[in-house]
Amino acid sequence: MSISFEGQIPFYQYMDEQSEVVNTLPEWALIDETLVRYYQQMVIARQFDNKAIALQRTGQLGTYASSAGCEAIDVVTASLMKKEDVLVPYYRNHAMQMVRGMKLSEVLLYWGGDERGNSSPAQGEDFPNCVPIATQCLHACGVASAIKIRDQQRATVSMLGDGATSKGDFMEALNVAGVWQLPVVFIINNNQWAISVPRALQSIAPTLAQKALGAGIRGEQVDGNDVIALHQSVEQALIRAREGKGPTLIEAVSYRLSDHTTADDATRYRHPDALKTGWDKEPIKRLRDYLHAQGWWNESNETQWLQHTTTLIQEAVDQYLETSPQPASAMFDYLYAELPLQLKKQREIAIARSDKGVS
Amino acid sequence: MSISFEGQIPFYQYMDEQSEVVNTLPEWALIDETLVRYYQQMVIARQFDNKAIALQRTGQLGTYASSAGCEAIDVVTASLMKKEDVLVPYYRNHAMQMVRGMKLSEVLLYWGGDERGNSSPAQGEDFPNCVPIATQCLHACGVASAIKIRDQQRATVSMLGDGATSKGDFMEALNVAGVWQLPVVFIINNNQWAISVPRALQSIAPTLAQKALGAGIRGEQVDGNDVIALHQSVEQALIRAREGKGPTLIEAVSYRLSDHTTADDATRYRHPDALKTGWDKEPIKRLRDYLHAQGWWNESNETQWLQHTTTLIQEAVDQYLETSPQPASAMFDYLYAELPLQLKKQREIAIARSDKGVS
Amino acid sequence: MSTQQAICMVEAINLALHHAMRNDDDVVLLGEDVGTNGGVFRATIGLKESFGMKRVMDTPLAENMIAGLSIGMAAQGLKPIAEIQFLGFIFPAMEHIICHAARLRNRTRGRLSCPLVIRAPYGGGIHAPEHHSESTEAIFAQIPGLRVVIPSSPQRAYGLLLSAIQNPDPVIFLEPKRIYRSQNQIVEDNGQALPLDTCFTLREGADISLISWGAMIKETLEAADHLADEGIQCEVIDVASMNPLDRETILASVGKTGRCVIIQEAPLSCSVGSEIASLLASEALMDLRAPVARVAGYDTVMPYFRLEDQYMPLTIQIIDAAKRTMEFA
Amino acid sequence: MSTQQAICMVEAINLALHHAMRNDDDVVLLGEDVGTNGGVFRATIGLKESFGMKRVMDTPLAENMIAGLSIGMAAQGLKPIAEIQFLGFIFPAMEHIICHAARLRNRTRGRLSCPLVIRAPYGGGIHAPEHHSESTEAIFAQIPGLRVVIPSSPQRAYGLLLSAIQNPDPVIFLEPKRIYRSQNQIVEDNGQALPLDTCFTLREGADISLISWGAMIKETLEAADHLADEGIQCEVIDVASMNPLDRETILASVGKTGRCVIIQEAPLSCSVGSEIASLLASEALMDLRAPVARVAGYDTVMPYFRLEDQYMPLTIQIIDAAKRTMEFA
Ligand SMILES: Cc1ncc(C[n+]2csc(CCOP(=O)(O)OP(=O)(O)O)c2C)c(N)n1
Ligand SMILES: Cc1ncc(C[n+]2csc(CCOP(=O)(O)OP(=O)(O)O)c2C)c(N)n1
Ligand SMILES: [Mg+2]
Ligand SMILES: [Mg+2]
Repeated sequence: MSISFEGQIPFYQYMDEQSEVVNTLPEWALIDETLVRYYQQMVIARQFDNKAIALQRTGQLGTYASSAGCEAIDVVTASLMKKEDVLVPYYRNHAMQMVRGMKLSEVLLYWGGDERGNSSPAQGEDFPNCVPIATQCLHACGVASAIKIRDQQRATVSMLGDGATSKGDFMEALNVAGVWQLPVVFIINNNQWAISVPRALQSIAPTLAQKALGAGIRGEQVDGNDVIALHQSVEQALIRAREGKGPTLIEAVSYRLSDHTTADDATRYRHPDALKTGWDKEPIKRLRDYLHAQGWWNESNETQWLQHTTTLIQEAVDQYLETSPQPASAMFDYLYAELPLQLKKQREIAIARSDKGVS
Repeated sequence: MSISFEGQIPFYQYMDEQSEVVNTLPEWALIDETLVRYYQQMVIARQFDNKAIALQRTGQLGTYASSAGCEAIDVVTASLMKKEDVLVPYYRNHAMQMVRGMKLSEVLLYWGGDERGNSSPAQGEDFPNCVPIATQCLHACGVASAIKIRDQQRATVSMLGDGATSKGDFMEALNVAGVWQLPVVFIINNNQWAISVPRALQSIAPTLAQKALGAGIRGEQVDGNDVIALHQSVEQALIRAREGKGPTLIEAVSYRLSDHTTADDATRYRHPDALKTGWDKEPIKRLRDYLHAQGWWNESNETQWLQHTTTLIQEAVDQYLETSPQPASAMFDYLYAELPLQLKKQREIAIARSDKGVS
Repeated sequence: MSTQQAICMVEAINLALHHAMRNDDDVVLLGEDVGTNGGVFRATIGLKESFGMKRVMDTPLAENMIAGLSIGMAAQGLKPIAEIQFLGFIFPAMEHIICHAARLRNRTRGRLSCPLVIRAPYGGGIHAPEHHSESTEAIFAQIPGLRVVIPSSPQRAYGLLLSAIQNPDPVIFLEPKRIYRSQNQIVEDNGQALPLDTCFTLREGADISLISWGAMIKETLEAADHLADEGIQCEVIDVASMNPLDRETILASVGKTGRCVIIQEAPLSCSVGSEIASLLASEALMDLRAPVARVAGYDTVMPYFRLEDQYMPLTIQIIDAAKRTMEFA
Repeated sequence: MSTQQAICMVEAINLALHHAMRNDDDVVLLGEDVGTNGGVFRATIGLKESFGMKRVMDTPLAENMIAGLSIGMAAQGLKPIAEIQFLGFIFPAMEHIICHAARLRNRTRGRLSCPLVIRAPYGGGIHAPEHHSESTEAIFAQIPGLRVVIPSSPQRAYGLLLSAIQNPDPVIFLEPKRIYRSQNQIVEDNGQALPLDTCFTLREGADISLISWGAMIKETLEAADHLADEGIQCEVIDVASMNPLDRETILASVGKTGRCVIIQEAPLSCSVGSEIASLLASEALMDLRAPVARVAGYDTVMPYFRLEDQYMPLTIQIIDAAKRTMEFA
């Protein structure tokens, strides 16, 4: 017997659950700027979530998928992406969309059931929210292929959940990203749950990052509640991608602090202790304690920022609520570049019906 | 940084390309019985292939997928399976079907375009040939689930090609086999080609066996031209499966000695040198030389066996050619347990048309 | 669950599942969130508790895998009931459904079979996220070897699901989620199965045939009531089985009335409604006293929910179509 | 390839691919065996040599992946032409086709689009292995947001494929492989595209409309010849685009003839033929002087090839159906 392959998965953590530094800090983390910015954006995301859930509860928004617990992953990754990089998100990445410049009112529009929430000018070439699990991973590979074919220096980022790692799309994507050495970074938000199905029922593999080994690509596991570890992994992965050095799979270990969506009731399947443990590790408090300890953030900063955030979000809500729905004709106007005759007729009927107020 | 996972893939070989023993032989290989039987069956498979290709060339058979180059994998695996184990084959496993008791005439019937070639009594609960790539891997997991649900001591074997390892089905199957610890053995016939696409274009992973690591299950690579290595790996995997100790992925490294099928012309994409190297490693000659060296087989055995084989195959061909086609009604009779009215009417029409000799 | 209390469709489905699992050890359940959570619509609630994890399996997240596993199980003689969380997520499973489930019996000349039920909630009207509201029953109805069944009331859901489970062939069982909880009926838990290849005539009438299925039965019956007030007697037919289609009942009804409106939520083109109208064009032309009217969804992508109400066919459209059909000389 | 030599359909497709790649750097090709091997039917022969591996990609073996990749490429403004080796192997790709390719423009209100062509050989008649011979065009024809195109001659294959490539929306381009090499025509390599939403009237006639597409056009034209000898003038319509369907041409023809036979290789139920017949039942009832006749495949699984000839619709069936239709008073 000989050994024909050996592989391993590193785990990165710089700041533990008690906000203690456990690793030599990189230079950028020795100054306040980036970390404070991360913190501020994570707070916006968390506040936005609370508001969105409240809107849903009062019938002013559709089913909503909270990002509580993955703010660090989203904020850090989106911050490190360049404008010309391409984000191929799943449905839980509004924090990324926000950091990439999408208006909060546009995010609300999406969750309010309006396709215009997928068409923000700020989204540029980013993909819209992806609901069919894991399919986005292959779109990211397609985008990355185009980038490679055109010899561009851009990276593609595809986000997915732990549940999504069981679906063929993800594994096919890892494989083609490997064999074509595509400029793509896959980031798993391993929040331990796929609706009610716990991580342990998705795979017996001790890490999800090791799925990279099957595809012959680099895989890493990072503490997804630790912005510093995230920054280090994601930044290097993005650089490798842009430099044509191939794809990376990053498993960011987090915890879903909310129900799956507002349509879910996690108390049916999740023990309160598990949730409590999740809150003990959560990214915002962890960073706040660190910033406090460094003297980079204090109560008064906090109060001011919360005020600012509240205003910002309220403005977004107002703008969202004031946005009138699209006309009935919009059901037809974006289906094809040129509307076929049969649909022109159906469009007339839909407009007439709408004009009559029959609906 | 710490290491959160480490994994490796062993490679097994007992008899090298020159038929030299390179590893301590297991006891069973110290006596002639099993090895001679393996040899004899491999010869039948090879002769059968030649005949089938000739039949196709003369318009007496449909497109045919030769097993030249994977006889060792098929013969050893099928020999080690028990009757009550379940084979879930792909389209290149007639050597397995033959070892499991299917008549050669029935195998020909299949490749002659007749569904009865999927319904041999000898197939028992085995699945029919699978043409849609890699789908059989999930059927095998379903069979294995049933076995597990019913607390039976049976193993399921699923065969696939190297190309098939790129398709989601295979990777989803590995994953669920792992998390449910299913009694299934996956065997990749890595014959280096998926029609014209070489192994290197399927995956950048240096071994295909390492795809097991992503699923958290055991993966091994064996010399697929070495019956002894194959026997050792497959036997242990089958025992583990039957004992409820979980699944195994075995990558058997072989070489496709034929065109992909009779519809293919490999000279379009394969250098003759590559094919020559393939022939240098092939399993039948390798075993014959070894048997000769051991004094377990000689020219006269060979001549007799070839004669026997020729007769056997000719009988099968005759029987196949004498089998009249199914009646037109057979298009309807197995679609549903009970034929719906609309189809009863269509069945009448088809029978009438056939009776009129219009076709 | 008391059988004397009126229950809604999703409860009737749950009742049928309990019944089938209690009476046949070979019935097993698998899907995403069907175990501990009892299904996102609670259709499988209580089953894991009653029958254990071995028979009620929370699977990894992969519909292709769910279908493939189910086929393997079915070939071994289990009777798997697979849940696809929403019909919009069934597409990864298409290869297994079309190439294997629908063909296993045929390909093996009956040596193996595939007694499998795939359940999936479908259709619009509950303001769900993207991809959750489409009506794509016609994709399945055209696949030889499959049965496709859609209930329109709690009682029919119970009886049809039991039949689907007992049936030795693969059945796609589509549950119109808009009416999951909109109607309560007394459902006797008596194991009584309903036939899988028969339309249900919900209302007899000599003037015009209204043909529909699933959630649109609600609006169709409303329209029939309204039309009755205006003196038009509608025959209301619930197609229930999309494949095999009970052509005889439809032809008999239109043979009697000579007028027909087909009502569906699905887009118009190449749909089950197309098949019914084409049947009439081929085999009932001389009976038809007016063009076949069709009230259907538009040939568009189902709009995201803020425009959903603009898409859904309305009772008033059925009434208008029926009146126009009646006026035809 | 000389343009003045008569070529067959698969050569015309190859010519169109060369033309498109030569004239637009954004056109790229991907699929299984499309590169070095030039495709299992040789449709992509010479392209890798002319345009390089970057633009002609032999992919790993996964149709779902091929579709998903293509969507990502298309969203970046490339114009991918993906080959699915046989239509029977497209099903793994259904989720990407239905939920993404067909909807990308709509879901993003036009911010992104999906100028993608998926080519696939399909249909029976060449005694191929299992799963290689089905006609499932109706599954695609009913999906809003897709275009579905089927050529029936080398010239139309050339012109329609060029249009499909230029079209800014996803096109499923189905190639009837039974006639890949059965007919030779002079095809000018002039880049002339043919319209994607128009039926082709291949033969004018006042007595009866024969409506078909793809490989069955061959038998349909044969039948028309034969019927002409008997004094029956057939109008032969090649539908060509299954979606959007050119309803106007069909209605005009049947408006003129009052009689119609629809001919397809696909099974009868919920098919493109059903849609056409239903159109007539709804919008041309008063024009119809006889029931709409349909010559179609059976609602069975396509038999494995030894019985294939029993399945395929025949010229004589078309002739019989047309005569019966003509005899109708
Ligand atoms: C193909 C598909 N199947 C099922 C669903 C329904 N569904 C939505 S989210 C979800 C769980 C996803 O879990 P995970 O990937 O871990 O992401 P998370 O929501 O936890 O971030 C499921 C099953 C879907 N959207 N798409
Ligand atoms: C889903 C699917 N896609 C494509 C094909 C066409 N096809 C048949 S065999 C083959 C190559 C398979 O290669 P591999 O898995 O290595 O098996 P091998 O034939 O080499 O043993 C392809 C692409 C198919 N049968 N099924
Ligand atoms: Mg999760
Ligand atoms: Mg191979």
